[in-house]
Amino acid sequence: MIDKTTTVSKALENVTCGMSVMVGGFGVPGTPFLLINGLLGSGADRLILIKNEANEAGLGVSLLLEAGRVSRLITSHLGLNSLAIAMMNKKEIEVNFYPQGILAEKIRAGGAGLLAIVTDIGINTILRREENVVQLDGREGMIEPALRANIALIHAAKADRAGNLVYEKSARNFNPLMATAADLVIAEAEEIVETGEIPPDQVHTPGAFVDHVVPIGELLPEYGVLKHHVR
Amino acid sequence: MIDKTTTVSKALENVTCGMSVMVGGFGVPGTPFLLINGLLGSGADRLILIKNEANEAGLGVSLLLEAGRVSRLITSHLGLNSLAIAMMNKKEIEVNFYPQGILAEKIRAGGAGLLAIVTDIGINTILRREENVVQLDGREGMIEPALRANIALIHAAKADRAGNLVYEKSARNFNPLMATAADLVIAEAEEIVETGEIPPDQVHTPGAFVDHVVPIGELLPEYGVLKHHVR
Amino acid sequence: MSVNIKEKIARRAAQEIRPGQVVNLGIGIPTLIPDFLPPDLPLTIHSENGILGAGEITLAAKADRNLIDAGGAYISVVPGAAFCDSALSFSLVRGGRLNLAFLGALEVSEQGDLANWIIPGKFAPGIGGAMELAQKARRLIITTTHTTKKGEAKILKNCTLPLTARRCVDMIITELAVIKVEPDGMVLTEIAHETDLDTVLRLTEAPLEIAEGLTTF
Amino acid sequence: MSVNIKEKIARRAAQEIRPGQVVNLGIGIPTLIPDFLPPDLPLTIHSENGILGAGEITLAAKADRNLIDAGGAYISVVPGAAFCDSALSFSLVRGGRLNLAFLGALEVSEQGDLANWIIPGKFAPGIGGAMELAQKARRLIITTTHTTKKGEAKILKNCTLPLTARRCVDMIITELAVIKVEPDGMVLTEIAHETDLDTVLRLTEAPLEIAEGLTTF
Repeated sequence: MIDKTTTVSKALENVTCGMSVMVGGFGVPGTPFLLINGLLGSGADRLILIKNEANEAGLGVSLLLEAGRVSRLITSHLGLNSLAIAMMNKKEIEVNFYPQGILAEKIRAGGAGLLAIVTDIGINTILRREENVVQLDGREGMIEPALRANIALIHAAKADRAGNLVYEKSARNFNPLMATAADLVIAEAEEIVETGEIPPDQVHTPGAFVDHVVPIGELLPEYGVLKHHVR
Repeated sequence: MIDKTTTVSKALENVTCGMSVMVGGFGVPGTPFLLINGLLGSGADRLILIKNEANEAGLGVSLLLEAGRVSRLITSHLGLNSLAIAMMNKKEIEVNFYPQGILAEKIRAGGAGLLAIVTDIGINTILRREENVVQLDGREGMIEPALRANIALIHAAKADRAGNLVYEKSARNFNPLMATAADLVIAEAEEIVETGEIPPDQVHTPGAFVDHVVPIGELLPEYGVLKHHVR
Repeated sequence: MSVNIKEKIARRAAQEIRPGQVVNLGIGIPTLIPDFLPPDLPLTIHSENGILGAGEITLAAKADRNLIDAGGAYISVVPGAAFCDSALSFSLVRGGRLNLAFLGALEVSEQGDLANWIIPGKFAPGIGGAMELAQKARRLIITTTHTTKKGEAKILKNCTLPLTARRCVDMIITELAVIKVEPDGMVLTEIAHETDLDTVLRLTEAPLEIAEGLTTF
Repeated sequence: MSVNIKEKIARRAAQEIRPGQVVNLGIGIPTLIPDFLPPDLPLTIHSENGILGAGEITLAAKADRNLIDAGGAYISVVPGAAFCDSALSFSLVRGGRLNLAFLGALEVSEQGDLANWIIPGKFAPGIGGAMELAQKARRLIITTTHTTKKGEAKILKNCTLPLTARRCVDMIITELAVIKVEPDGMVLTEIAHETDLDTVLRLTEAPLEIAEGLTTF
């Protein structure tokens, strides 16, 4: 039987400086804190980081930013991380913003082996890039190139040893997209089950997309409810 | 509570001649035979039919072809329907072939509100269309416009009254894609459950994409195992 | 902004939701709208992070670490909810299945242009879902204070800030007025009973046609 | 084509599968490959209609009306299988996660061009998954009879039929020979013990370099 379970350090042993890294999650749900800690510990820098947002100061991928490991951030919104915005304004990191769903589509297109998508989102705004505009049936669209990365770090609620993944509630978000769009796909999972235990109709990401599965074990405090977000 | 369950005739009452119709299914699994029978009974003709294949002679969408209701067929492969091939060769229907995964992506792009995808599939073959070729980072790709339809006919194993759908095994195929890509989405379901009974993480197509749900009731013989495909 | 003002806007906004609609509630004032809906109104609340059927904001004791809305608040879901990935979540928006979205605004123009995502040099947190919601929701209602904190008009002849989307706004609901954006300009259809016509016109830069059946709210 | 010939090709093809690979078996000869694999070889069989972990072709009594492979045969799935939609199924192929695909051929050229989907005016059933499998599988092995039914060469200097994909073939396995397609041409690495070198060269139009360690199979 295929067994893709391994340790954080084994899974990350080929990470090097300058790599592009996709990280799942939208806020805390779906953010792979254990793998991010591992990436921090690897010492790799000049990373190109692709994530919906930059978590919050002191948490998750923000730790990579704060440690000076990220040269470029491809993202959608930094509204909850004033520290990341300050680093952007001081030009300590380069930030590329995309509309959230277009960022998702660019990543998905990378995973789907497409070269690009064509969208009209932002076409009448400062996002317009004349060199990317094409006419289709009398409508204007912009060519948005697909996005892939060297590595994807994924958080799953459950995994089997063959790498089949199941996500929970709003922790799904970018994870299944990124799990298709990197050369090396590493998933951490809260629960590891034997291969065959996940009903095949309920698999969110088939194991064929996943290279390594890292059991999380006991959850770190980062995975918990953020008290300051509770009413 | 939202209740989208209705009858075949109610669901299809606004179907008119000349409409474009997407039909789910890959072979028998996932083909909505009950809705196809309803469409046949509606008398609508000059239809533009979008389906992975044309089923087999005497079965499913082939009945629409045989009754002269289809003017154009957008598909991937007709290898199991010699009758459809004969109609194509006699120019009784116009057929547009796409690589199977590109057909899936065109439909998905339609559902995702994209204008097009850019792909290199078939770029060095007779599918190449010089006017669609673009250069991206030194690679050649072809712009393939998104595909939408007036109506999508979907087959699900299970639906709740709010229209959430679950597919079974290889009957999923094109159904979840088409369920996003038409102005009117009609799903037939083998089993109807109360809203709330399908775990939210196990929904394949959220009800927000679905307009009507038609209970199939007792399965027609068409849904069964095709004896001539059994070893 | 006082709680009263927010609640007045949210209460009026709630009346725009029709049974069975799929609705996105932006951050800020729109998150208060559910408090003013009839309890049995069937609707599906969409949250960009992959939720169809979002429910109420939960108390601390019930917060689920895996269940937040796009604004970061811990929420519940309603029976019949479905979770999906970020691609399908925005397919719903761009594909035309979102009946109604509520968003805040920095500026709205007479033609219905919206600016709400960037003040160059001052405020540039990113784009998030705003552009897609603004450009692709079948109906877009802006819920906002009528003026800036400094008392300057937000409803302008032309936007001065970079746009979120062009000609996207269908209606504006403020603490002072309800304004419809028609193809040939803005129509004032309701004014708050706490104010008067002169005040509304003075605090609105864009020209307003006054509806024949002008009412108060 | 006799059962013996098909089985000989499938038996040799089976040896090309490495443990843990994701493999697509085209229709025809490749569907026989599983019969010749070690029973405990870990691998994931992909079927284009949305299956990862396809198993054996089932007997009539066990046929499941909802479970066929891309060729229409009723099959089982293995433990750890996953179903997906047609978009994700081809994302796997085009995204580079398919390690190995086996396809049949009408013609293969010296450069590894493949023609297998159309004979203009005679045979045009459509494209199916062939173009994507041929163009994007990390490794493509052609399993075919060495010649046409009329005895004409299929392994040519240049294809005469419209291509499925250009420079896509890595290896050809026939009942007579195993041929590797290298950047600078074809190398004959194995010949069937039922034949001889002269016969293979006579039935192959493309020039063949003969490998130093030529073996039989």
